Amino acid sequence: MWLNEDDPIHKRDLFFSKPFVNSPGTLGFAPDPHKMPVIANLGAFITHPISRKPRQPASNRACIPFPGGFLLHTGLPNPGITRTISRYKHAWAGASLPIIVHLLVEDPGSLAEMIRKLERLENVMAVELGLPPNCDPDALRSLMDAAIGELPIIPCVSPDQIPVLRETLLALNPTAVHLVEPRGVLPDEAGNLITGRLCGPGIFPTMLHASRELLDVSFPLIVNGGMNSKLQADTFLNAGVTALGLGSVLWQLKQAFLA
Amino acid sequence: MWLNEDDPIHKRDLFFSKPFVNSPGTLGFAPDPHKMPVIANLGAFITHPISRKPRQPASNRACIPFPGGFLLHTGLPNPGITRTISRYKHAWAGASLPIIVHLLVEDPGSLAEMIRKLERLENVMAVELGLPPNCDPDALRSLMDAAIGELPIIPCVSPDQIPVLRETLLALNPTAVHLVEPRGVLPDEAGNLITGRLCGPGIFPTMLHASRELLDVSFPLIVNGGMNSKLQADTFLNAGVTALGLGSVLWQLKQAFLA
Amino acid sequence: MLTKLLEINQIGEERAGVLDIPEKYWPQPGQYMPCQHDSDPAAPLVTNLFRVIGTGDQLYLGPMPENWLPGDSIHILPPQGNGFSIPAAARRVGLLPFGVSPLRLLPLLKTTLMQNAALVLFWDAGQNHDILHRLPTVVEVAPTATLAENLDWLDYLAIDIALGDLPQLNSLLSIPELPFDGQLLIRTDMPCRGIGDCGVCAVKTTKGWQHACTDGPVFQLKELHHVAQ
Amino acid sequence: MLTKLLEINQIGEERAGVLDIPEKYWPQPGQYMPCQHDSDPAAPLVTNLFRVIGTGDQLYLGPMPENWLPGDSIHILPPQGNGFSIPAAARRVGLLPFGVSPLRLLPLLKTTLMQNAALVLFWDAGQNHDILHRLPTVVEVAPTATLAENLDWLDYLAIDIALGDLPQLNSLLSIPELPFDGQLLIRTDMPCRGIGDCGVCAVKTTKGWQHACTDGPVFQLKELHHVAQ
Ligand SMILES: Cc1cc2nc3c(=O)[nH]c(=O)nc-3n(C[C@H](O)[C@H](O)[C@H](O)COP(=O)(O)OP(=O)(O)OC[C@H]3O[C@@H](n4cnc5c(N)ncnc54)[C@H](O)[C@@H]3O)c2cc1C
Ligand SMILES: Cc1cc2nc3c(=O)[nH]c(=O)nc-3n(C[C@H](O)[C@H](O)[C@H](O)COP(=O)(O)OP(=O)(O)OC[C@H]3O[C@@H](n4cnc5c(N)ncnc54)[C@H](O)[C@@H]3O)c2cc1C
Ligand SMILES: Cc1cc2nc3c(=O)[nH]c(=O)nc-3n(C[C@H](O)[C@H](O)[C@H](O)COP(=O)(O)O)c2cc1C
Ligand SMILES: Cc1cc2nc3c(=O)[nH]c(=O)nc-3n(C[C@H](O)[C@H](O)[C@H](O)COP(=O)(O)O)c2cc1C
Ligand code: FES
Ligand code: FES
Repeated sequence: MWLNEDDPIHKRDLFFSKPFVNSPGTLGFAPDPHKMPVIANLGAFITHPISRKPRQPASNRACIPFPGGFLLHTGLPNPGITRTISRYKHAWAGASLPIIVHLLVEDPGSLAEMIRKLERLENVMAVELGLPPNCDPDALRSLMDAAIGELPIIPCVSPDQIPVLRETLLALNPTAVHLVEPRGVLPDEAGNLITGRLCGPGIFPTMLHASRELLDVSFPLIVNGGMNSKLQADTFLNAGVTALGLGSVLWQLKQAFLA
Repeated sequence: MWLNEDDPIHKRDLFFSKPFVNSPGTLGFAPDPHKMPVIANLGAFITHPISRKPRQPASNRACIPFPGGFLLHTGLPNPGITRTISRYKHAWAGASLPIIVHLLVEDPGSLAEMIRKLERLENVMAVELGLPPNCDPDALRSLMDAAIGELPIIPCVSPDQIPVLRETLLALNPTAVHLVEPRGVLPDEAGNLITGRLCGPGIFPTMLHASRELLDVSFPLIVNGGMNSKLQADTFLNAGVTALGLGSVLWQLKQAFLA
Repeated sequence: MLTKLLEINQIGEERAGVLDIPEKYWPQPGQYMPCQHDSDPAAPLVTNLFRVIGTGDQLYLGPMPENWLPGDSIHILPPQGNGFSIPAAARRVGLLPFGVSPLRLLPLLKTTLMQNAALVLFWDAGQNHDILHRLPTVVEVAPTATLAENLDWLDYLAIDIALGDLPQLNSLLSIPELPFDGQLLIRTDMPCRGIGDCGVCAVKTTKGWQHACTDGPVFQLKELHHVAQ
Repeated sequence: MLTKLLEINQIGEERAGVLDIPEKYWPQPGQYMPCQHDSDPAAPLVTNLFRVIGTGDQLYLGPMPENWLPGDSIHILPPQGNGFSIPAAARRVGLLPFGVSPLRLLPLLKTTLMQNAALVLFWDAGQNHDILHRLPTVVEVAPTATLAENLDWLDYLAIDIALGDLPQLNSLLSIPELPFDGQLLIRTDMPCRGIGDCGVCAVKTTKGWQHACTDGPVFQLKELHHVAQ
């Protein structure tokens, strides 16, 4: 083993030329400068969540507004890792910014398999782990173990996962942690209850609160925050956050603060 | 011991003649039918949080709006348990609805002391425990032990406390659990970061999500939910919630759905 | 692009509005125009507006959100998606607004009448409905239930339907193979307009899953009949 | 009670509006009127409006939120809290809008002039400020810095100040005991209007902690001077 013991293989430094990224699922599988001029303002591009096997849209897919934001439930459809790589590896290699591949993680075995397929792809900077909603410390530990390889690993946690996973994250000391939107439940038009991510400016105080629970840690923090103004972005950056994940603002027609 | 072992003394049934309560801190220390006609629609009245010693207002007290709601940080000022009881015990005894006293809990010793002072007060139906933000399972267990007495005990938890305290609550099986608003952080006008409770219709999807994490339990659930419509109230009741805590709607001038 | 909302008209139950938009950016019937109010911070979603019938030579878009008022500033993008295209040979055209006002389908009137086609509007509105008074007399209005008897008569059918209502449409058009051409405008949330491949607008077709935002919102009826989910 | 917003006026930097309210419910200067827009689900807080100067015999309230427009429906409650009360014997009156427009203090003009008192407005606005043109010529306008020299001259001082600015006021009025009567309108959030004893509006006084919503928002200067937090 030619590595220093104090320098575990999954610990790499991430460098963002600009302190913004898109949150996973907001800009599709690969950057497209024509469709999304905003990528000129991003330090890295995060892909749509990708799973081992293809996933189809959820039958109860929906986008439900609430005061301050909207709930998004899609089932995270994607063509699966193999087809995604063959379709997008050239777009990733030729992109003007580094790519972070977001993996929808089910179990350690299939995760390791996915990671192996991503190693040595040009311009892939890191891999993000989209953890299952009820991921416990043991599961996180075995997933992080399975993910060890050539690429820096960024686990994604939502605010409700912090109390459970905080200590484990401190012990694992990953390259970075990405704090993503909380989940919520809303009735759809027919009254059926739909679970999904909450997006929009209304989640800002929740994300700012959650980020402060992790700021005393040693690893860099990427935070999605319902941001739609420079003031909000500066609040996070002044609090010590390394990069900001933009979500709903990327789908809006007014993106003044990014210009 | 004249009690059956299977029937621990802190386990009592709560009965609400109407499925609404006010959330703690929204209607002061005692019901006042002139100032708050809404109490005719409530099944019980929950007091402002009361501490062992008097508490003064926080120096950075604030009410900060955000899209979908507002953040409230007060420092939970109150005259302390002794003065509160002497000032309000007659109003409690003569009230048209039962009183639930909300205690701001610091440690088991002072909690036990507060509970003793409340026992045998007329028309006090139960005691609610406002837990410290970072309450862990051990702390919850010793607080619940200290609270055992003649009054039913209702611990309050916020959504971010559920993953940590769920198992302990299942084991303790309290009379009821009150799910209260999450905490958040926002900058005030001067840019200082303020921590406080998040209120308003924007928290509805978060509270509905959190309530579903506790619905498979055996104890009744009271939920604050940013509700401002009958549809939202029915969503919670249909999901199996026992009583609904009303918050920001009580301070509004339009309370149509309660009429 | 930032523009102004010039005028609001109540047509039946829906609100239609006139935006100040150069004619080259006017959406075709069935296409959508992403719009967003300039000053509503609590509404982070884009509103996709469709061309609807109005009066005179102006472009009317709908349905307008309740809180948008004349004089408001509105951000817009150029029209997106595939609109309706009536086959030039169609002589017997049907319009089927499925459980919805026919506002989005009626902009097809002009083309239909220009190619001298007969036109039936399959719609169950009351006889005195506001919209009926705006229709030329050559347009026949028939109850939706009569569609089943008219399947042989039609050359082309244009449908406006919510994604969730597709199973009901399958019952109405319950024959295995349709004897006419048709297109459907699928109404579904399209929050990302294709930028994010979010999949909220996914529609199952004979070609596999497609996205209403980029592959639709107007689809070929034959590609969805008995397939769509 | 539900009422209508009749008219909006821009006065200096602030928006003042006319609500359709019976005269018996008009707030006194310094009192507040809890108001809430009927159709803004994302704005759950009540807006507390104050009486401001306007024109003619109508009641003007301010500051009006940016998105409230003439014609909008507004819920209101009767005026609340303690307003200003100028001592009948006061002959030399000062008004001190502290870092804010004098709109909320100027409704005191009428009483002051009726009791033939001299009136100085301590205010640092530019000479051509909109509001200056609305003032009768008997009103003297002087820079805030001149207040310190005029403490002996005053019988009564009315102040409009944000809670957070009280330490600065203490520096301006840096003598231990004030030789005149005075009152302050404390501007602070009052989300519960006293219903909830929430304490957001708490003000420290010589009598202990008080609530601006019920004990104020106008307080006696002597009870806050060098005390307030
Ligand atoms: C075909 C299909 C149909 C479905 N139908 C339903 C249904 O009818 N009802 C229903 O309740 N659910 C259904 N699901 C399950 C549901 O899709 C999952 O809960 C899914 O993860 C929800 O996605 P979402 O859009 O709510 O986003 P979220 O779950 O909120 O995703 C947020 C983040 O969490 C991560 N994440 C979420 N779930 C997982 C996971 N399981 N493993 C790893 N990472 C995860 C993602 O990476 C993402 O970054 C279905 C799934 C599929 C594939
Ligand atoms: C005089 C004073 C000054 C203060 N100054 C500051 C300050 O400058 N900055 C600062 O950050 N904090 C300050 N605090 C501490 C802060 O007030 C506490 O965090 C307080 O609990 C916050 O109240 P809140 O309005 O944010 O409501 P929340 O904390 O959001 O209250 C929500 C619920 O949690 C319960 N709860 C909250 N905290 C506790 C607790 N400690 N123990 C038991 N139950 C609890 C309550 O019962 C309530 O039901 C001060 C406190 C006091 C008494
Ligand atoms: C409540 C529910 C939860 C589901 N959760 C998942 C899931 O977590 N992951 C997944 O890949 N599919 C999930 N599915 C989807 C099913 O596994 C299956 O793919 C789906 O029902 C569609 O299958 P079909 O079109 O072949 O009938 C879920 C489905 C339902 C109804
Ligand atoms: C950051 C911070 C946190 C505080 N937390 C609490 C608390 O949890 N409970 C409490 O009773 N007081 C709390 N206080 C208040 C202090 O204990 C003290 O009461 C406050 O600073 C006011 O005291 P003073 O007016 O005598 O200076 C806190 C104060 C600060 C600044
Ligand atoms: S709207 Fe997101 S893919 Fe169509
Ligand atoms: S506003 Fe709540 S006590 Fe004054």
